[in-house]
Amino acid sequence: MTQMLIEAKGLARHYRISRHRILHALDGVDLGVARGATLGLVGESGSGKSTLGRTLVGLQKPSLGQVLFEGKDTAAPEPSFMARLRRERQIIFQDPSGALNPRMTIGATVVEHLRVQGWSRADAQSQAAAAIEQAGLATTFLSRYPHEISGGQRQRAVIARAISTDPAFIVADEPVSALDVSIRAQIMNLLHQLQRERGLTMLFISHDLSVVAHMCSDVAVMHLGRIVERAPRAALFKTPRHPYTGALLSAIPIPDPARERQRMRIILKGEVPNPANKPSGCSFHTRCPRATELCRSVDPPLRPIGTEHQIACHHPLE
Amino acid sequence: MARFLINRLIQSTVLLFGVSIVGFALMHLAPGGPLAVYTLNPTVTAQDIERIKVLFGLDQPVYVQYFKWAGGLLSGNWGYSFFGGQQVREIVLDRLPATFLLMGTSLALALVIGVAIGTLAAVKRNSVFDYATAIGAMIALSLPTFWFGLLAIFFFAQTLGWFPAGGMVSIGDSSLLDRLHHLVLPVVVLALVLVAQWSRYTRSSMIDILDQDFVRTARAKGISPSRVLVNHGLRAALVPLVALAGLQLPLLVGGALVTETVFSWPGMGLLFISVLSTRDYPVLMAILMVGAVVVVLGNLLADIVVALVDPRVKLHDE
Amino acid sequence: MTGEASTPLLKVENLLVAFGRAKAVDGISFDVAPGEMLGLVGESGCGKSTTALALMRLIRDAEIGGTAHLNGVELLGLDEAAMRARRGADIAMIFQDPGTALHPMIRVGDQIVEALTAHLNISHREARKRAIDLLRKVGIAAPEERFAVYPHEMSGGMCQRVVIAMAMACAPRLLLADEPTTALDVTVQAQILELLQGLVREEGMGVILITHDLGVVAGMTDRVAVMYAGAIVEMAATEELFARPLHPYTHGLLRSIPQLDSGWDEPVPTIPGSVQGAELQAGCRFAPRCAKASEVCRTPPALREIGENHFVSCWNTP
Amino acid sequence: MTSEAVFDIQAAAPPRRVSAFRRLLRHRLALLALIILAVLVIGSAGAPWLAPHDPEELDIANRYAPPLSEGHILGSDDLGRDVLTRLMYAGQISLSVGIAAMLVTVMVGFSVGAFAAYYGGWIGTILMRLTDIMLCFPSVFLLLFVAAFVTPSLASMALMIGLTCWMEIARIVYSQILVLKSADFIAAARMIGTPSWRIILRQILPNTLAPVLVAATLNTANAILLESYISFLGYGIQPPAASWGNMLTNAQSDFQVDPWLAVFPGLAITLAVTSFNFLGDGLRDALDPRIRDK
Repeated sequence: MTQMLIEAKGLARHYRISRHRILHALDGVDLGVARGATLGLVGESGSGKSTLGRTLVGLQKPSLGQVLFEGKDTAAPEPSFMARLRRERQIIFQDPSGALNPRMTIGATVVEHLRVQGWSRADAQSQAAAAIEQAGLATTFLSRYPHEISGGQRQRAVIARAISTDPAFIVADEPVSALDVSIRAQIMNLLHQLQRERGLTMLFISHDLSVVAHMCSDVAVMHLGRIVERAPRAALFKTPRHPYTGALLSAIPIPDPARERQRMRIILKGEVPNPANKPSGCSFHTRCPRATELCRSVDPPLRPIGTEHQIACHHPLE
Repeated sequence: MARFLINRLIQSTVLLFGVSIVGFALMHLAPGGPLAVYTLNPTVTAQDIERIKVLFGLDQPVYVQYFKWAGGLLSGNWGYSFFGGQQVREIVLDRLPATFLLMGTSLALALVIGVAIGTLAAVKRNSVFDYATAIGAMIALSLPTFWFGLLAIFFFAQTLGWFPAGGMVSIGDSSLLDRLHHLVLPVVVLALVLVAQWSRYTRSSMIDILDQDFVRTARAKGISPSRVLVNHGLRAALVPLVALAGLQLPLLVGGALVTETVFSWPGMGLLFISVLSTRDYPVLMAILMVGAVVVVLGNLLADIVVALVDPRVKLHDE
Repeated sequence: MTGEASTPLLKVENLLVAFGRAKAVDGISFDVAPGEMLGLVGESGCGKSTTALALMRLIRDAEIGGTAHLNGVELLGLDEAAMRARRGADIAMIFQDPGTALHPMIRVGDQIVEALTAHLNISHREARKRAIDLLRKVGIAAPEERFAVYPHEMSGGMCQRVVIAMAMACAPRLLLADEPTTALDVTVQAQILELLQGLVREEGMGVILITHDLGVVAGMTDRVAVMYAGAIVEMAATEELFARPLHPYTHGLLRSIPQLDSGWDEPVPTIPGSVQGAELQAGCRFAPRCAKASEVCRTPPALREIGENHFVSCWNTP
Repeated sequence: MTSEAVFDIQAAAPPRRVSAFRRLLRHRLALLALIILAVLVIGSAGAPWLAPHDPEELDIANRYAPPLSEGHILGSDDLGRDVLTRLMYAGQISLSVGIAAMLVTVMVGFSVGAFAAYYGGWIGTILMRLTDIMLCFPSVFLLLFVAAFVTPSLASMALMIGLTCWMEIARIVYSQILVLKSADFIAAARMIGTPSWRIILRQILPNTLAPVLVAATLNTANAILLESYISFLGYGIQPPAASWGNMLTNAQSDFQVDPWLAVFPGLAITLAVTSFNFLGDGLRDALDPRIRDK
């Protein structure tokens, strides 16, 4: 097993929303990302993918379990390890307008990001200019305010801030969902190029499987706070073994009329279950066409069924 | 629903408890303490002050005094006026109806006119009517109520003689007509400020509501504009408006006090002023507490009305 | 099902919508045959939603030009009362965000009854019965109970079904669907699209489906019109457009969509620049981003028919 | 000839950045308000040089002179003192009490709101509950209650008014900071270990100044009204010092003889308060980032 850059061990996160109702945002997640790899994380709203991303990068504390960075627990790091963690782990948010201080210019935002982590003023300014250019923005943008530039340009500024400290691990939390199709492609290419050039380890979170397919060599599917399937891209898209992954793939409309029209569709019945009252046993059984009594009572653990292919299902697809 | 009510009642009692503590602290913090009027009066000797202290139980530890005072407040024994020794409860409570009559009529009048103006201004946004009412409301808000009252008396009462210059009844004539005749000027003066506030509140919340998606959906259904405005617009605007009514109560009570002094309207406000110069503590404190209780009950009522009108509020019930 | 009926259900000619100097919709023309679903596709800000709102005459303070004949009746010329009689009866609309499209304080059933009684003079009891049938028709289980439920007690998918039921209440001839599934999870989107397709076929309605998702267009529509900065740049039968995109923008748009199962790890072809400031641009608005731009593009290109029923507005097409 | 060269329109053009101040001036009513306030401030601050007469100069011979009479543009009062001069000197007091009270409300309100919102926990709840309690007391009652026991002076008036009107700003600051705290850019700053003081100073403060500034302006208007009322009742500024409020007190008794004496002080108060209110509205639009560069 190659050395994992970042690992989640039995990670859980609960919120008490009323006297006897607890929301299980994360419900026991085991996940590792090897150095230099990109892992896609897909799932519908309420699956906990954002919570997992924010916990891995240290933005949120888990209720249970550990986050390991280079094998070391990040819960109570001593100062030098803490400083490295802050520099090495960065995040790109979904909504670019909420991720930038409206009263600071783009340049000031990146310089502030560096100054706080010990860069001198001069180094910070040159590093900021370099990062902005790396993100595909002209240096004239350093003096612009967020409301003066487009959504795509704002997202580039957020990326510039994230890569300015030359991090090893980046969580991209739905980085392109708020953008239009033509701009989305530009940002995806930028992230892809940065990932390859700098050997970044990246967790790419999205509800759009085709975007994830393009960016990530490895993909994990989440449902109600749990990872239900994980596999290399080719295996997951060609031969999905978990019924939920199968349903997700068949639900995505393909921009090709001929193929789209005669596809055999799996249309799930019922609504996306509410994470506040999780169904018993396998959380997908309420909508799963293959659900049996076993599924309703026993919660299937995540187990390997092939070299790098894991699923959590009693009756996997053939 | 019951749980919501109990919950809200507990909150109100805690609030009242807090109000009584602040009130009690105020009484004792005021320079010279509660016996200021005696200590400042040269003819009163030191022993007399000691005797009065014991008489009023001021020598006991603070918390004992507080509980005695608060207990008295609840049980109706509000102590005796320093001047004339009359039961404070009688003095204050027999002035209450006059204040409520003034406040009630002004509020009712202002609600109807203010909401109508505000709704019209929102519907006819940026029209001449909208600008005129906005500027008019702003000026009305800025008018010192007592000055406006003075001018009203001078103009309508003394010069034109249409209305009595003050008081609630003419001697020997207890007919309703006479009572109304006295009510006109004070209500107009107090209501002017309230109409201004209500038209501004209604306009801004109506503008927010009319831009909402569900109003557009209603119009897309082909419903008549008046039905859209009333059944959809006003109904949704009710919630913020009722909440604002609760917040506006302290201003209403304050405004009534000012109007009463100008029109010598025999309500709590006039009593407060006439007693203020003599520093008659028990009466002053009683009026302050009654004023605060009216506000707390007003807010409670507002919350209950909101809970009745807005189905989403009952959500916290389970 | 692309019945090339002689008289089109809807005929739009030179529709113009201008907010001051900026022309959100700059003179577009298209037809919709009875029972046909026309896709209106484009990125945000291209004017596709504005077009629908203009046809429903739901846009305030904007200058509207051109004509729109629905079954021979010119919608844009009707006075407000006559238009209101048609809104919901002949032409209906469903919106993007189900969470805000329904009135939060009115039961869902009553909101459907309102759509019925607005046009049909039937008794309340009869309207209530029809509303329950409509709820059943849009796939809501136990419609009698769900009739009395409030929108916040329903999931996004269920709310959208209610919005669809409301729009179908008076069996309109033309349905405008503005991004009906954009706000929904992909599995719920599949359910709603399947429902829409069934209803449209059953009722034989004409539909304008507005979306930015080319996969949805490929799966649902008979014909597609691609919009850019307020103008239709290309219009053709769906298979024809996806097979032989002629306009550089359509071509670029189709190529810049990440494929689910191909083109992994390769950079996604992009369209350089952004749409900002395009509507103030003389001549062809796509010119600043177009690789084939030349001097001739300074004069605005007209929509010309090249090939059977395939329209393009570009000077440099083959 | 690549397309960029022929039609390059966006990247190069620097944005047309309209400063908040110039946007404020475009708000006609706010402009009018600024002019009126300038006149009032110059009139009262510059009273020693600009005033036609000495404020204490008696002219018993032609007292109760009507406005526009010779020597007394706005007339003279019961002791023959020039009304315009007294108005200018009174302006010094009324305006300074108003502004000083506003400063007190901003300081107290801001610290309560900011501390409660940023540090939260039980301290935060207590502070906000205290705010709710204080809001229950009608501020006029409370103010009068305190004023009756304090020897009135400029400073004590400003302090009293300030200490009974800070709650509104506390609530505005509290809700604004709560919203900011959940914003992603604050999370990003916290994640890289930015110390709290730096987050407050560089990230939170700049984003709360606008709503506070608007509330402060509206608060000044309210403070002037309160001062004039307290002085009118005799618990505020004591004669011989003059404030617009206590000028009305004597004017009330001389109503029959010379009603004009009551008109001008009230008009001055209304002008000042309306101007501050219009200025507050103008500032709200000018500082609102959503409609910045229209």
